[in-house]
Amino acid sequence: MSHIKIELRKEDVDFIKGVCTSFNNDPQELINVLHSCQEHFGYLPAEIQEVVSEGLNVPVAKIYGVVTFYSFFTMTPRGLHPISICLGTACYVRGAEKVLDEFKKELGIQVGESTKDNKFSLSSLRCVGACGLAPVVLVGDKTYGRVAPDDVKNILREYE
Amino acid sequence: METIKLTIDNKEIDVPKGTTIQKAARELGIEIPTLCYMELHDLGIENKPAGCRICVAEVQGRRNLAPTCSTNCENGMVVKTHTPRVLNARRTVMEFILSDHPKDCLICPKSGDCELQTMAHRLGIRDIPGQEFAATSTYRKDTSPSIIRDLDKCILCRRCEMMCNDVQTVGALSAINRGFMATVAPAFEQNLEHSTCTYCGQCVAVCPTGALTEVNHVPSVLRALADPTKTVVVQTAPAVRVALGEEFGLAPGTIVTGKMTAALRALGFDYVFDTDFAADLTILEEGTELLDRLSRHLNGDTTARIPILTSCCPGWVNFFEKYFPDLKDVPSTAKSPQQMFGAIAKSYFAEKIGVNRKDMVVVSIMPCLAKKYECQREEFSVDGNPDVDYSISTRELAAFIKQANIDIKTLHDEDFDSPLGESTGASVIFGTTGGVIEAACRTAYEVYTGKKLERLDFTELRGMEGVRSATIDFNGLPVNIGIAHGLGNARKLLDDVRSGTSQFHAIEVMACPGGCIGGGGQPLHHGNSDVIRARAAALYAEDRSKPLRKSHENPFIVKLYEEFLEKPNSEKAHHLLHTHYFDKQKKIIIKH
Amino acid sequence: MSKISSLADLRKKREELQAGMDIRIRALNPENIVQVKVAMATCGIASGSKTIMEFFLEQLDRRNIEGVVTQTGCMGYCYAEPTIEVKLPGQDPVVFGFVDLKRADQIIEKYIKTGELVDGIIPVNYQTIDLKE
Amino acid sequence: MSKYSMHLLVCGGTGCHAAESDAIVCNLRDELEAKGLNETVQVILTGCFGFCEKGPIVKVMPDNTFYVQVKPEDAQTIVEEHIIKGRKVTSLLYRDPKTKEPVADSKHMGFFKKQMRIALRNCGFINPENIDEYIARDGYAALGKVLSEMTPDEVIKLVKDSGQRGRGGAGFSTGLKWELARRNVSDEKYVVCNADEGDPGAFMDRSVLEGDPHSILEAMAICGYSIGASNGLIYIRAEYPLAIQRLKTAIKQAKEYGLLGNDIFGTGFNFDITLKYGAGAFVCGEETALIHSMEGLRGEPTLKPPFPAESGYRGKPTNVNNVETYASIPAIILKGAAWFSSIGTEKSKGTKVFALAGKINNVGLIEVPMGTTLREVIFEIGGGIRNGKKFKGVQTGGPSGGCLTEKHLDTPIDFDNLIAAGSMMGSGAMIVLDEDDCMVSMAKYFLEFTVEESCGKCAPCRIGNKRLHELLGQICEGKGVLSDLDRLKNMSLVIKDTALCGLGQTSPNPVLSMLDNFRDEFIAHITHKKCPAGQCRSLLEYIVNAENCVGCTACARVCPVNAISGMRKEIHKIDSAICIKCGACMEKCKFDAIYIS
Repeated sequence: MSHIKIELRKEDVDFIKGVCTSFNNDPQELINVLHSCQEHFGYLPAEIQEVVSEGLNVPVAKIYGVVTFYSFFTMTPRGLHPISICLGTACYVRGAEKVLDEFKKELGIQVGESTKDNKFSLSSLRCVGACGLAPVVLVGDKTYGRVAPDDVKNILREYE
Repeated sequence: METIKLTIDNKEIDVPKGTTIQKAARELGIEIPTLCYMELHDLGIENKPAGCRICVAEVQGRRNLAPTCSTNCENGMVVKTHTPRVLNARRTVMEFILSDHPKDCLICPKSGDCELQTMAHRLGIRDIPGQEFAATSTYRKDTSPSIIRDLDKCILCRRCEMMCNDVQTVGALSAINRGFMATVAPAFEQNLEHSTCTYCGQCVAVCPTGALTEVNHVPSVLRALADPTKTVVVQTAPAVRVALGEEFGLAPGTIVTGKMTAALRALGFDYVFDTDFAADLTILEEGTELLDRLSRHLNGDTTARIPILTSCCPGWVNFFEKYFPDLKDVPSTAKSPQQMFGAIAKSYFAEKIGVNRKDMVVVSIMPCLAKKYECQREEFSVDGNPDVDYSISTRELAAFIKQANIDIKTLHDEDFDSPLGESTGASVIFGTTGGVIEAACRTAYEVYTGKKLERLDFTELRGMEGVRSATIDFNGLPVNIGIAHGLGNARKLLDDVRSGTSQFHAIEVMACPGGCIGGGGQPLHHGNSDVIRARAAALYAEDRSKPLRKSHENPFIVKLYEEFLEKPNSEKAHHLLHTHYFDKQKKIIIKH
Repeated sequence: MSKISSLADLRKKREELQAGMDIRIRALNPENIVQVKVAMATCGIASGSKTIMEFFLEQLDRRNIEGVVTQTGCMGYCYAEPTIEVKLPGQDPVVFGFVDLKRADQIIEKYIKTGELVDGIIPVNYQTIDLKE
Repeated sequence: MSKYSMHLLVCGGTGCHAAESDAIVCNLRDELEAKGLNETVQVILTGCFGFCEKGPIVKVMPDNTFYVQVKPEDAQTIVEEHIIKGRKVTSLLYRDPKTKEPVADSKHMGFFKKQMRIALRNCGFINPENIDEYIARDGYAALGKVLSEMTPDEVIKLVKDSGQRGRGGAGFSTGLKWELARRNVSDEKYVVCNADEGDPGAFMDRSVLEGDPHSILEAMAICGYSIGASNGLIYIRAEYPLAIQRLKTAIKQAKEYGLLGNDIFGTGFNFDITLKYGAGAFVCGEETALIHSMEGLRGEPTLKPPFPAESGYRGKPTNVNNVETYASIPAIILKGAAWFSSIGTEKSKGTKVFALAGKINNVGLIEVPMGTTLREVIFEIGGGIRNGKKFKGVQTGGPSGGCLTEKHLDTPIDFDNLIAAGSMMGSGAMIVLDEDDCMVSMAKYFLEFTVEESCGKCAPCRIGNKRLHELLGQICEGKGVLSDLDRLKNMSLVIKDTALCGLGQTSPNPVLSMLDNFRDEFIAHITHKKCPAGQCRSLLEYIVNAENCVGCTACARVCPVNAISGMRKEIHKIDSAICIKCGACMEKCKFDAIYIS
């Protein structure tokens, strides 16, 4: 990545600084701060990390180190309808991988990518704890249980 | 202190409580191999992530193998360091590490001085099973003005990260990613150039592999030497002469000034000069500035910023420009000796020998990697022609000498050329922590008091503690001196200056632990701080051996002022020998 | 919400609150307590079974008898409504017909408390009411 | 006396929640209101019943009727039939997988018969968002007892005597752990609840937090009193929004009652609890990594000692226990050490919660006394293998554990027996595998998980596991050689022996146990280039059934690599050397003429 220009709108800077203040600008609250920021912005681009760095007085390299460590944090915006396929063991043994393959095929994207129109993005996750419904697919906040590869087209159709 | 009794490889030993197995074994002459562990005892620096798992040993009653670098001895412990289980584990782990490491040792800059290579050899690895199917973690290469990062070669010992964060508090590097793709990088994997890196080079100094190396300027220097139209002038920093010998098998602290001079001449440099000359000049400029600011301050002039901070260390200058830009009027405006030398060489000396500055190439031999960046700073050039063209490190010089089939050990000592090769003992000790301020005191005392200084050795300013202070009696005027080496220590003093609580009149800062002798361009200490100590001792010995030990007594400096500069801090001196600083802190731009 | 400022406070509070959970707590081990099922189909309700059910709910509690009162569908004795089934721990269920408040009181006092049979018993001609649709 | 004569408990655990339990509650309430029964019948959204396989669940109290796979539109039937007419709705009753007969109530369900619920005592029984229901179930009585009647040392002794061992995986004595934290003198100490359940296929912690959050708060306060801490932290996965919300509610209610905060029960004891969020890193289940994560750092483990009991969160003595461990504490305090230690086996006391999943009929959450056999768990409680398939193995302990087989079915489950059998308790996930599961692929699946979740700090885990995964991949693709088996074993043993933390030290367990128990399957992949379970795609062979093939050429046209040859109206042939096993031909064929060998 080349040089990053840190350009943000004032209200965004104020928001991030406000989050930091609400956690007493305590560097140990970094992960909670990042959660709040991701919840608000949807992702954690470099600019946001720079402001957090200033707010908590933590080197931005360390923040980047934390962001890239935890799979929950993302630096790329997700699609309008983020699709997550549970690959926990229960879902795996009930064929989640085939469901994932079907989504990849239908959307023409890989895990971690978004469709060109940014409508869908695809990710895998480990166990949402709904093992009784395995295999489980989440689209946004909506949960689909006992999904078979054949259901994939219908699920996607709901969002057209 | 409580004593612990244990058995290692069937030998009994008593050690103080808190001793690690590795250290206890060393006492018994058992050297347990390790890759990630590193300790610079005298400097209080220790790196023990317990990540490489090479130093494992069997401890009776323990389920798994113990990493000896970070497992403390316990009473009655029975340790075995070379059972088949241990040896097999060590070899297998080493095979893992090597399976994710490039095999281009032939052209790796670290070849021959690489801890990983040495370890592979020591463990007798001849084959890496399954290599044909093994994926390797690869990253983008990054070349900055001083440092090259080739993280494919990173073994995640985390030494660089520890140096950059815990010791230097620069925070340019952090471990990033997770698992197989974990490595150490600046934020957003940007180039170092765009990070908060100060180019202090301490990451390079501790890197066990070729992941972090200096930018190699030897080929450029070679081209200049080969160009008959160029007059190539070389200057050598004081710390180089007490470390260069190590690259040729001499004991740390061996002084090789004369042999180095001979070698440089043999390499074809037209003039072999000494940065020490410029160090003496620095003392006059900086000392005068100190006295000026101090007396104005004492006379109640509130515009006179006190304390004055030394400015000869380029890593340190980068540090305050990036972290303390609000204090940029506090350091002395004097250029570093390297740049003073370049400025004088390409003006006074070029004139003297009748060479156009464009046809003169100034090369510096430095213990430092930040110097590479410093000489490329725009403000240190005239019409695009830099005052110092190339800066090469002690290590690069050694490699250059080896390339030229020169056996430094059999060379006869030679002297520097005149006039820019003459120096005093004061300039020699620039190379160690406390040296600059000691040299400054020798001159400032005599200038301020008008009296002859009886005791030249300010031992109270010497030592290896990270932050030191002393009060020097300037004939009734107590001058409070602060010294910090290592940027983390400097930060502490800077924080006090920023908050207005600093009691010091003058502060010396060196970016590298130990000062220039511990610089990022020096022969690698491989975690042995005795090396740094020996280099410091050698500098003080060289100082003592000099007939002249105060900068203002250097006759060629006196002559330089007479012929060219008039007097310290004159307008001309200001033009050539002083600089200004920039606010390089990252700023958040508000979008409208 | 008032604070609970001592262990005694908590105990008092628990006593108060437990009543609301009784139905569930007792259902944990139904075999150990008295189970009363009231037929509450149309015919039952028409003949006043609702009142009977409320009576049992209230009186078992008031008379400190651990029991559960549930409703069930038509038992098939429409001629004898309201009908109830009472199952004492470890015993087979007994069905009573024509239960009015007076008989209900007797059922509690005699059959439930002492096991003594009272009038109105209907011979059981079915196996279990549980699985009947 | 409550005016309600009937309670309808609706499961509000994540599994059922996802399947619209909210809508069911709404519809039930609307129905009741319409029928004028809202004064007599109360609808309560509870935590998980454990029977996730058939969720959403509605349980009718007091008769214990257990309705499964209830849809919101079933609300009307339930109210009209069961409540008004008193007739059970047979179509919604659970059916015994063997007899196919409907089961009248939960008391008669095999799933619940062998269970003994201590940690889960309130899950699926109380409304987790109502502190009063918890208090009614003796909630906070243990805390009250401890604060009013016991010294910290007495509490620790009681917990020690109970024999409870940590439920997070390693099985360290809870009482001893508390004692260590108590012994370290400090101005500040911390009680941490590890709720970073990351084990794929484990959801017991989530269920407890969702179903009975107050039990955790109470236990943490008890621990705080015992070790001398006044601050508690719950480190919880951000992926558990429902558990987070219920915990927040619970903390708020407990504070309002003064059961958290200052001067609890008027005894001068202060205790507060705050939430810290995980962010998706399995390794943070390791306590030192967890502490670093709570401190805003990368969740990398560090070497122990120092143990958190000496130097933990913010460098202070810290006690870390997992959710399930805490959940049993109030019951242990109230019922006594002897009661708890009378349950279980000699060295593993009490009960253990397991998450049953995989190829089993009754997926769900169960709690059984230690010492229950795998056979009881899988075939009685779990209802046996799905679709009448053959049992092959059960992976216990998640990616850190091993796979147990037929021969282990009668082993009583406890910490030590599982380890002796080459697996481990772990957090309690049990994934049941049947004849269709390829064990080489399973080992590869678990390693893939470890590779993704390795923090990367130590070389054996960072690189070694990657190599293991690659080698298993080679075998699955039919590129293995026999000597690979020795390499797998050596690498696995060295990784176990040298890795820094529990994640790395246990990551090769699936490989080792699969090698031990299913060596033949590895050899089949290597020597015969066959996957006995038919899972490994590269080893499949697509073959044309000459009897069915009519020579329509449809398959040849759809083949992306032109591996199918044959003239029109002639029998086609698939060249295995070219075939990429995409399956397109089989999908296309209308005559069932292509099969997989």
